[in-house]
Formats: sequence, structure tokens, C-alpha cells
Amino acid sequence: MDVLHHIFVDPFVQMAQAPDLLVQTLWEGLVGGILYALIALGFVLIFKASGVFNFAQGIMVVFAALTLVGLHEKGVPAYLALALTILVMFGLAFSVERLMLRPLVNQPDIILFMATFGLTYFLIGLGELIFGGEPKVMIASELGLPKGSIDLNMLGGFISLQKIDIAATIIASVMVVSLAVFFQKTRIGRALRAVADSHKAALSVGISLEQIWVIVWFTAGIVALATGIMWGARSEVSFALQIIALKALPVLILGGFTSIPGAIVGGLIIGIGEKLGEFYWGPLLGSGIESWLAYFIALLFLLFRPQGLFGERIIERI
Amino acid sequence: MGAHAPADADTFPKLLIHNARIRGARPAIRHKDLGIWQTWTWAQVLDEVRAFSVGLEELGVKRGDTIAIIGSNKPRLYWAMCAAQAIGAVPVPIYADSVADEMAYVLDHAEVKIAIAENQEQVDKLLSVSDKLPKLAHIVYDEPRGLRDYDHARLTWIDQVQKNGRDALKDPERLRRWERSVADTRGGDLAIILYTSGTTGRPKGVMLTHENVLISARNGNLFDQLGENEEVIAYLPIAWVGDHIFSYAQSYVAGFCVNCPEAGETVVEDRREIGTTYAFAPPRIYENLLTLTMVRMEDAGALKRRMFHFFIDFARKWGEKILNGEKVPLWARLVYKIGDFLVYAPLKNRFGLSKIRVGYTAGEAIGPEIFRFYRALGVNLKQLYGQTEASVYITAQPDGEIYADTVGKPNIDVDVKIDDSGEVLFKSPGVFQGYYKDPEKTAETKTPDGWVRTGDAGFFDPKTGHLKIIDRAKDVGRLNDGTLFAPKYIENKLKFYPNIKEAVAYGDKRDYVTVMLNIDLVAVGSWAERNNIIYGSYQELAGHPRVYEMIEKHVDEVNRSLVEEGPMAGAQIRRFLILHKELDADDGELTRTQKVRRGFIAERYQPLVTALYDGSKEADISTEVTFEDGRKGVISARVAIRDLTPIPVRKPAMEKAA
Amino acid sequence: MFYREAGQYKTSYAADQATFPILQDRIGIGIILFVAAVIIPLFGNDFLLQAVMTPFLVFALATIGLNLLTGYTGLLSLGTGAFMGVGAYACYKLTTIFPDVNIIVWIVCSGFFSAAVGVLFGLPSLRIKGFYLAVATLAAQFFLSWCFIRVPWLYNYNVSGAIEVPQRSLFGIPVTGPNSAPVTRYLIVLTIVVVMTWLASNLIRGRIGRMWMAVRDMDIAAELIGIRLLNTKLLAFAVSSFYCGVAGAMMVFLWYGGAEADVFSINQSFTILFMVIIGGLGSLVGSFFGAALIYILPIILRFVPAELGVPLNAATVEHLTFIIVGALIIVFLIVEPHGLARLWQIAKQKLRVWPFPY
Amino acid sequence: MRAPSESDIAAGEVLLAVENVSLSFGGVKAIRDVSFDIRKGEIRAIIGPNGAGKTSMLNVINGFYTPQEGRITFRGQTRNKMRPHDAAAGGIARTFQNVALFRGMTALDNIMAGRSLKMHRGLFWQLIRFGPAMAEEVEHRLRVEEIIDFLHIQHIRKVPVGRLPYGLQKRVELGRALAMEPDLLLLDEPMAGMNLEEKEDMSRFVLDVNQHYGTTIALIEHDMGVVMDLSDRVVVLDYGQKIADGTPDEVKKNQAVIDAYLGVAH
Repeated sequence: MDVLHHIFVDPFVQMAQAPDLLVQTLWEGLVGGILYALIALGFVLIFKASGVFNFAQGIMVVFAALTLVGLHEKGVPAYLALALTILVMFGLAFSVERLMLRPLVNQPDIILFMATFGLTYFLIGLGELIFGGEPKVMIASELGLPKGSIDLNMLGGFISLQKIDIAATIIASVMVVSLAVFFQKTRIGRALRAVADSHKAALSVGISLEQIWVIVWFTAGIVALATGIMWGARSEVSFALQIIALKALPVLILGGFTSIPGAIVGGLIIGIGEKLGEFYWGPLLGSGIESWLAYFIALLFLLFRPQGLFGERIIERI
Repeated sequence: MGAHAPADADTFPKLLIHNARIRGARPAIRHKDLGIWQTWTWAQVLDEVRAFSVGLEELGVKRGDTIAIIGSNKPRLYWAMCAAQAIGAVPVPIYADSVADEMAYVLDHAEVKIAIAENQEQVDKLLSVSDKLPKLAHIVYDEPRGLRDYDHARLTWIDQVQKNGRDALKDPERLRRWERSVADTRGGDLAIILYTSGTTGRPKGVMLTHENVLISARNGNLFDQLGENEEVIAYLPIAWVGDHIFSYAQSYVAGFCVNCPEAGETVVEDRREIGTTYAFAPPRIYENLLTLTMVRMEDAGALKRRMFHFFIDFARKWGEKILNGEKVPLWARLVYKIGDFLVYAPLKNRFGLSKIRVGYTAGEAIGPEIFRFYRALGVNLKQLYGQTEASVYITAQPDGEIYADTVGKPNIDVDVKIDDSGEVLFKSPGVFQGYYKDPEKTAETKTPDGWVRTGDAGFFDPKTGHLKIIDRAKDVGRLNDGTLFAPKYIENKLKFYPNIKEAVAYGDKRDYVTVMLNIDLVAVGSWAERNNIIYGSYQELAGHPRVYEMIEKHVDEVNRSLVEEGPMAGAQIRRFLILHKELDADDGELTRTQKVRRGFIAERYQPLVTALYDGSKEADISTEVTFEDGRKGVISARVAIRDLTPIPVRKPAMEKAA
Repeated sequence: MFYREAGQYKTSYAADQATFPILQDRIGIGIILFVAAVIIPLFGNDFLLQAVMTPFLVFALATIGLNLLTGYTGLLSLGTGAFMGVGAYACYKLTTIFPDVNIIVWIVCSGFFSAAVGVLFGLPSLRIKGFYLAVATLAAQFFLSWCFIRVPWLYNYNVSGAIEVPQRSLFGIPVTGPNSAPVTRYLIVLTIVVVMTWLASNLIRGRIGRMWMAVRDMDIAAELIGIRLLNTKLLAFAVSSFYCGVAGAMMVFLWYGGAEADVFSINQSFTILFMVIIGGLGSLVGSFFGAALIYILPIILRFVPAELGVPLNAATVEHLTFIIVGALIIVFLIVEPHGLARLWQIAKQKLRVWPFPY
Repeated sequence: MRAPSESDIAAGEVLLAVENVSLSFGGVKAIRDVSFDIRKGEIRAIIGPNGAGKTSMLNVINGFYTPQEGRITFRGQTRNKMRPHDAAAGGIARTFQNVALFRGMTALDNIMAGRSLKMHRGLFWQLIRFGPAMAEEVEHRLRVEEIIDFLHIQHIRKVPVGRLPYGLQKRVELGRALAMEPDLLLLDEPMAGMNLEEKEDMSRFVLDVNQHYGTTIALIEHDMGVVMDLSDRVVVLDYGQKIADGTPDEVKKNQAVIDAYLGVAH
């Protein structure tokens, strides 16, 4: 009885008693969720256009951030380093298309999936070899990102909002909107959407499949860079981030592999859910349930709605 | 050789009982069936044969009846022979690929009462001609597939026959009666009638007694020291005397195991699995194997190919000497050892000849290149000369006396002589009793004092004492200028090229020699692929100018070798053409043993023969062909004819004198 | 080249379906076993036994375990490390609670615990497959990793938070703990790996193996020939996890001599998965190749350049290993998706048909 | 030469009855209110233009799809929901329009897999593969070898099916279905994509299966010649509805059938 009480009653009592803490937790969850959503967005872009489940998206985030910081460390001015990093991400997209995707075209999805494992390891090794394995500090201020926090006095307590988090929220929103515009309004965007439906349709738009792949991987690289900057500014830049980046997977399961809104909503659900879980239920189990809660949420979800929130139902045919 | 049968076991069924007694647990016959080698020991074979035999009696078979056996090499068909012989009936094996009419002729001529057929295909053939065969009372079949709903009034499954036999044998008296009937068989009794397809005319039934076959088999075993440990694979037609001796008689006499392959397509694989120790094949088989080898090696990497050719060339130079036990320098032996590890032994392994002790080629002349190739690898390949009328053995090459161009010395107990016209005659324990119901032909072949005419022309090589066969006695002719013309001799020289599958030479009573050729689709096809020559059909490939060019070179080389051999120099090939279709036994162009029927072909391709001699550059021809499913059709083509520049005859004697 | 198959005919299905139907293969495996069981223990130094052979065999067993699931049944798992951990912790608890029972019994029995956990986390495979299932196994990985840290009972409340392997003896000879000889531990590992490899090879050639492969190659057709997908997949999870569990227990008890939760992290899962991919999906012999290549590569990177006069520091070796392994994965997936095992098979086939090219 | 005569079939016991079955995917009606029966020992053809719902019908019969309406009675037992593996256990086997073999396995293993249901030795015996497990393996191998012999595929026994030409793959797939020793064999376009000779072979095999093993066969086929030669009775579907049912001769003369085929380009 006691246990049930701890699970089903106590946490809610706490929430009601300290609404400021609840709002603070929700905010933290929201920001975490936005970052998950950004990584998931990169996945979705690539999955939609090329059917590749890009396991390396998380690593691309770290790799981009690491490149940026690493270049700056080597004496490159911040904005030039940013430009160079974008160039590097383009180079990466180009190489991936040339060296990995093109030779693997028409292979089963699972093979491509596993190839991205290889890409993950390759990028980890390369990044560490060039920039060293120790954690680094993001050059947030050099890039003009705000610092410090805003403390709001409300709900009978203080709610502390990091400025960088606010910036992240804004940048993420801008990015999602501009991607939406890009997909809806530009020729290339339309081609990308077409390729998601049928490869032939894309060809009829006059863009080759190879070009499309480079473009989506590059776009995903930009998204990764933005994510990396935000995330790096909140904590630090290291390959440990890779483990956290894996949380984009449960996000995708919730949101569906092909849906951009799904990725956003899924990211927020996971972000908020895991923060709430950790804060209110975590102490029951010993702390740190954050590390797996997201996966369990996704797993439960999978059992009841395998196609995700926004995914389409697949009818199996024989 | 204590294991050899005693003298009183003078018939097949007696030998079977003898084998079951002294080596009952040893394997007698294997059949790759349902994926594995099903094995029967001698004791089990006796049991099967006895049941079969009594079952046949139950069907009404009596002493002296003839029983046709139609099908491929299957244990139960071999058992059928012995089962019939045990009750004094005479088996008549028939070529499985005979068309219904050919079959009907033999069945009618042999007055067959019961036919044992392998499967539905053979049963269908028999049923289609059954109204012409009033004497055929019953058909027994081996494989029941597809036959379930046939009218079984005159049709029985072997299993049923054997079951009837086993039921009857429950009566001990019946068993004794069967044993008595076996004891009553005599060596001098008619054991089998083998119909020879012959190059001309109707098939003739060669009658052989138990003694004919068994003494020949025994002598053959002695000649090569074959014992009970041999493994042979039975894949040649059971109606052919060769198979009858090698896969049946010699096995019964020596007690060795016979292996029946799973299917036609798997013979090579099956041979490899078994690893035969004693093999027999017409030259064609060895030729195909070599062609396939060379074609495949063309696809190998450059390094491997060069290594292969280096060692093969090395083997050609030294291998035979090593095999013959001649003196060979140590370094050559060492290199040969390396070659053996890298090439020869693996190659023999692929051929399934790793364990071969004795291999024979016979039936036709083998290309010296092919012959030497196998010997160079260390395969003890030998030549043999034989006939159905002799229960195979006339001459064979003893170990250590192997020549590519001879057929060996007279076998044990065989006398051979050459008459004035050059025809080879022999006398042996294997001499047949006569042609069934054909005393006239018998008299033509057998002289009153017991010699048999072989119909082949030959001579004893003074240097080696071996017999050499030139050609069929009646085929050796002369050109108008009196030059000796031995068509087969020329044809064989041509056929020794892997690209040439068949050759038909003309020249008798003509001014010069011409040939019609068939290309080998495998060899030339692969050559064409390598040279980017596109073709849609055999006909297209055969008519391709570049193929003509290549073949012309071969023909030219043959001319050169003829020139070098002196007496045949005048019989150089002046013109040739490549036929638009493959010569086919179904069209009557080849015999069932795949020999060309020169006269028939000359008639069938009359316009081409005329064109060969009237100087035309090409000729039209249309021929009727029989497709595999029995349908008939006509194919027509325009065939090109090429001329060759004759090679001037040098005067070697003059040069030597000079 | 070495094959002489002429004369090797089979007269029974049992012979035809033997593990090594070809005589030359039987000779080859005999030589390998002789070298592994006699020559290496006699002449190998502690480094070879302790740091090369033992780990290689442990990884090989884990790779076989994952291969049974991923290579044979087509179910991708990213939780191998955790399943190995379950085996290790189970073994630790068992030998703590029942110290008198032979440790080798517990090493093998610990497999049952990981099998049970494997089945539990395999349950979602009824409804989900492919990437989705991979995510489900990630849940197992992170949850179990968390357990290994947060449940102190599992590591006997040691202050270090790690397993400390106690000394256990077999016939009076110490087999675990600091006093055990590397050669003893190597021989135990070898025995367990050889026996379990043999059992696995039996399994995959029989009914169950065929059912697994049927599910892998075409699950719909498999169901239509009467195969119950869930049971078959769960069995694959169970057997696979059993193998991983035993490998995990051996890793801690017979190799490391102690371990923290970190050993069984997601990175371990990836290492094993890479061994499977590079070795060859759906091949037992490939599991050995994959384990050898990925485990031995860093050793080579550490020693060969040093011998050549360009010593690499440990971090560089690790980074280079990541780069090379990552690149190898991609290269293999492009050039030979069936991994080293297929190359081996091709080489063997070439030797069998030698001198012919096919 | 066909085993049972027409009158036998007409009088034959009903093996499977399809009653008023309707099936739809989302809004698309694949099958509308179709009823027919399959009698023991007959060869029943299901024909119709492309998209007529033939394959869907087979999928309903072997439990892959569950119809929204209607009943299926197989061997006297009525059910409206059944998992495919239950159908397999109940004696229904099938082949697919696009060969659905286990590509990574040899022909032998594919057919052996067809016997999974008939083999019972559990994990322990499978692991040691000795004694009873080996005996069971051998027993079933023998049955499989008989099928291999029956289908004349001895020479490809140990070849991975992915490497086989299409015609042989179809044969192996038939072998796998036969290995289940089904009472009812569903063949989805067994001769699709074959040349004339392969078609003749396959027709022969279908007839032999029907005759030799006494298996009831329902087949979908496009080649009208084949259908007319092989089948005892024909049911014709068009746009998911049954438009004719009867002997090949009756169906051939049916106006609705002629219209359906003329209306659709073939």
C-alpha cells in the first residue's frame, strides 16, 4: 500500500504543493526536449529522403560542435570557424553520399542502418584523433550567445531560466519554421518531399538522387551543428554527448520516423516526461532513471502504436 | 587372388550365391538415391535377386524366355539380369534412349515376353508400340511415379514382383526349387543377348553364354589385377557390352562394388564422391573433360593460368616417363612433385580420378594429346580394343607398354590374326555363339574354323608388337589417283581439336579429300564470348566468318601433320565446310554410341557434298530434324565452303640423304 | 588445393549432415584444437594467454551469442553488453550465496539468468522489428546498466561499486581470483567456448536453426509454414542471451578478475555487434574471425608501430581503432556484407575447386 | 489420365467452404460477398483479371487476412479468425506469386524447414543433435529427399536458393509446401514468369501432386490453357466479386467471364 501511495499519490501532492518547482522542471524538460527534437529532426530529414536510419546523427552533433570549438582553439576566429565548420559538414555530407550511400544503394535498410554505426565509430575516432578526447567548452559568448539567467519570481518561488535555453528555444523554432518553408516553398524542398514518396518522382523534378542525398545530409549536418552549439553551451562538448544523443531514438519512435512535427512533439514529450519522472518518481528507485526512462516510454508506446504518433500505418502485403 | 570364384561357379546366379557366401557383408552395389549412397551387400543382393527371380516366375517366366531390360544404370535393373538368368531366362538389355520404333524392332525380334522398364517414360514407349508386340505379355517397372493410374492388368511394380516372390519363398520347397534351378544353369547356357546398334542396317542380337562373358571378365580381372576392393561407377548404357562386362560381369567375378549415379546430370559429381579405382569410358568422355578443363582455366586469373599451363606442359614432358617408371632426373621428379601438389592431384580430385588404378578408353581412337594429358597427370589410362562379339576383350595395353596410337596386345587366351585384306580376326573364349535368329550374318562374321571377322583394318606394329587399327575395313578407300584414303584417320585427327566436335571426311573414288565439320558449342562458345562475338544460335555461330578462320587454321595444321606422316600426304583436305546443325543420333546421323554414319550423312546432305566437289563457295541445304520432344521440323541454311592451299610434299628421304 | 574429396561418399544421412563432412576439414579442426589446447598452454607466455587468447575466446562466445540472434534470426540487438552483465552479476551473486558450489557450474548457470532477462526484453519483438527492435534493446541496455550501478545488492555493497572476484578452486587448483594461473583460466575458457560452439553448431543445423533462418529470411513465409514467430524469436533471445551471459561471467571471472558496471555499457554492445558484422552475419566461424580482428587490431596498433620505431600513445591507438573499425564496417557492408566468414568461404571454395576458378 | 472423374468431384466431400466473405482495406473493397467451396481431391482454379482479389482470397483462406464478414469452414470447422501458423498446422500450405523462399538457405534446408511443424525434439536434443534428435532429423530428411526426387531437383539440393534460376526456385517452393503434407495446397500463379517448357514441367508436377499425394489444390493462374487443362472446377472473380463458378467448359462459355476478360486489357 505504501508503495502504491508513493507512486500514485505523493508525486502529485508534491507538484501541487510546489508549483514553482513543477514549472521549473517542466521548463528544463522542455529545453531538453527541444534538443532531443533537434537531433530527431536530423534523423527525420535523412530518413524521409533516403530511407536511411542515420544512427550517426547524434555523433554528427558532437562532431560539428567539436570541429567548431577545435578550430577556434587552433586560433580561427569564431565566425570564420563557424563558416569552416559548415563547410566541413558539407564535405561530410558529400563524402557520405559518395563513399557510403552510393555503393550501398538498393541494399536492405538494415544494412544501411548498420553502416551508419560504422560511420558513428569513424567520426568518433576521427574527431578525437584530430581534436583530442577531453571535454571542451563551447565558444558560446564568442558566437554572441547570451549568458546568465533570468529569475522569475512567481508561484510562490523562483523560477530560473537560463538565457541560453531561451536562445535555444528560439533558434530551434526558427530552424523548424525555416525548414518547413524550405520544404513547402522551394523547388529543392519539393523535390525532397517527392523523393520521400517515390524516387522516380524526384527524378522528374530534375534533381538527381545523389544531389538530393548530399542536400539532406548537409541539411542534417547544419541542424546537427546548431544542436551542437546549443547543447555545448549548456554543458560541454564531449563524446559523452553521444549517449544522450541516442535518446533521439525513443523520440523518433514516439513521433514516427517520417514526421517533422512528430519529431518536435516526441522530443517535448520525452524531454518533459523524463524530467518529471526523474524529479518526482526517481527518488523512489534511486536516482538516475533518466538514463532509461525515455526508452521505456518509447517501448510502451511501441507496443500500442508501432507506427508512432504521426507515422502512417503499414499494411503488410504478400 | 584367393578370393576369386571357384571354377564350378560358372554362371552369374551361381557366382552371386558364391559371393553372398564368402563376402556377404561386403558392398556389392551402391546407388545414390535420396541424397545418399544406398548400399546393398552381396548377401542383400542375393536376397533381392532371389525374390525378384521367383517373382518373375510367378509372372509366368519360363526357362528360355527372353526378358527386355530398358533403362539407365539402376541396381534393380542389374538385379533383373541375374534374376532372369537364375531361372534360365535370357535378359535382353535395351538402350534407354531408343525411340519406340527401334525398341519395338528389338523386342519383336528377340520375342520378348516380359519387359522391365525403368520409369513412366519407358513404359509409355512400350505401351505406344504394344499392339505390334503380341508376345509381350507383361511390363514390370521400377519407378512408380506417374504410373499409379495406369491399367495394371499387364503392368506390375518391381516391389510387387519381389513381394510375390518373397511370399512364394515362404514355402521352403519353393526356395529349394529356386536353388535347384540355379544349380541347373550351365556355363554353356545362353546368358544374354546384346543388340548392337551397328553403323548400318538393323541391330543384330549377339548371343553370349555365361562362359563367354565370365571367362572374358575373369581374364580381364587377371590382366589388371582387379580385386574385390575396386570401385566402379556404372553410367554407360546397360545394353552396351562394355557396361555389361565392367559393371556386371567383372563385379560378379571379382566381387567389387558397382556404383549407380543419382541422375544423368550428377555423374561427374557422383564419380568424384565415390572416387572410382577402375574406370572405363569412350574417348568422348575424356575429351569433354579436357575441353571443359581448358575452357574453365581460361576464366582463371592470369597467374593461376600461367602456373597451370607451366605444370601441365611440364607434366606432358616428364609425367608419362615417371608413370612408366623410366629413368627421370631428380630435379624433374621434384618439380613434378610440386606440380602434383599444385595442379595434378587437385585436378584428378576434381575429375574424381584421385584413386584411379586403371582407366580404359575404347570404342574409338583417342586423340594422342588427350591420352597423353591424362597419363601425364599420373592417371593410368590405357587403350583397349574390343567388340560385343568378343565379350569385349580382344587386345589391351599391359601396364608399362602404353602408346597413344596402338590398342595393345592380345588379351589372355585371345588369338589375333590379320588376313590378306588387312582385316583383323580373333579367336577367344569370349567368342559369341551367333547372331540371334540370323545364321546368315553369323556365317559372314564367323569363319568355320572359329575365327571372327572384326570388320576393322589394322596391322601389328613391328616395333612394339601392338595392334594398330586404321579404320573400318570397308571404309578404307582410295582417291582417284590411287592415294590411300582412311576417312576415320583424318576425322580423328580433326576431332582432336577441342573446337571440333565431329568431322565427316569424303574422298573415296574422288579427286581429293573434303570434310564437313561440327564445332563444339562449349569450346567455341566460350571462345566467342572471350572475343566478343555475338551469336544467337548454334547455326549462327557455326556460320560466323571468324569461326571459319579459326577452324581453317586447325584444318591446315592437320594437313601439315598428314604431310609429315608420308603415306597419307596425298590425302590432304582441300575443302571444308561447317555444318549448320549438330549431328544427332535422333536424326540417325550418329549411331547410339555416337559414331558418325558417313553414308547416311552423305545422302542427307547431298547438296553439300556436291558443292564440296563442284567448286561452289556456298551451298543451300534444308534438313528435317527431330526435336527432343519428338516433334519434327525443317531447318534450312546457306553454308559457306572454304578452300585450303595444299601443303607441298617435302621429300624427307632426299633431305636425309643430303 | 588441399582438398581430396574423391572417395568421400556418404552412405547415411547422419554422415551427410555431420559437422565437418569433409575429411580435410576434420583434420584441420583437429590441428586447430591441438594447437589451442596443447601447444598454446605449453609454449604461450602469460601475455598471450591472459591478454590475447582468453579475451579473444570470451569475445568470440559473446559474438556467437549475438550472431545467433542477429545473424541467424535477423533480430538486431544493441543490448548485448547488458546481457553479458546480467551473466556476470548473476554469477557473482550465485557464488556469493553458494560459495561451495563449483564456480564453473555457476558460470554456466548464470547464462540462465541472462536468458530469462533476454526473453523479457525480447517480448516486444512480437510486434516490432528492425530499427524499432533495436531501440527496444537499447531500453534493456540502459535499464540494466542503471541497475548495475544503482542496485548495490548486485555488487555486494562493495564500496568500489565493482565486482571483486573471490578465489575459487577446482580440484584444489585456484581457477578464479588473483592467485589463479592464466593457463588454468585459459583452459577453462577454451573448454567452455569449444563445447558451446559445438552446441551452437548443432542447434543451427537442426530444426530450430532452420526456423530461425526462416524467420530471418522471410517472416511471413515462415509463419505460413507453421512457425510461431513469437516463440521462435523468444527462443532466439533466450539462447543468444544465454551465450552472452556465460561470456559476461567468463569475462569477469576468468579474464578481468573484477569489473565495474562500465564494462557492460552500450559500447560493449557495439563492440560485439561490430564483431558480428565484420566476422559475418550468420556464421559461427565468422564470429571467431570478427572477435579476433576487432580485439586484436588495437594490440597490433600498439605493438607493431612501436616495433617499427613510431610508438603510438594509448589514446591514439584507441582513436585509430575507432577509425579503422568504423571504416571496416562500412567497407565490409559495401564489399562483402557477409563479412570475413564469406571471404573464408570463398577461399575454401576456391581451394575445393582448385585449380579451376569455379 | 486424371485420377478422379468429373462425377467423383461433383459428389466429393467439401474440404473448404467460403461463405459470404468480404474483405476491405481501409475503404478499398478487395473481396465482396464471395462464396464457393473446394472439394476433397480436386484441382480448383481461381481466375480473374488483375486486381480481381484472387491473392487476397488465398490470404483469407490461410489466415493471413481476417475478413470483415463471412465464414470459412475447413474440414468441417468454421472459423472467422485464424493465425497463419494455425492454418499451417491445420493442413493448409501455399506458394507465393513472387517466390517467397528463405534465400539464405539451401534448397534442402528450405524444404526441411517445411517440416518444422512435424518435428518435435526440443532444445536439449537439438543442442546435442544425437540419438533421438538425429533419428528425427534423418527420418524427415528421408521424406524431404523423396520430395526432392519427386521434383527432380537432386542436382541443386545443396545450392543456396538465392542462386537458383527462377523456375527452379518455384519448384523448391512447391517442395517446401509439399513437405508440410498439406490437405489443401494453395498455389498463387505457380507458372508465372516461366517459359513453355518450365510451364509444362510445373503442370506435370501439379497433376502428379494431386494424383500421387491426393492433395487438394487451389490455384491462381493467368494462363488460360493451363487452367483449362489442369483444373476440375473454376471460380472466376472480377472486382472482388464472384462472376462464375463451374467446370472449365462451362466457365469458358459464360458471358460474364468473356466480358470481364474482354473489358480488361491482357
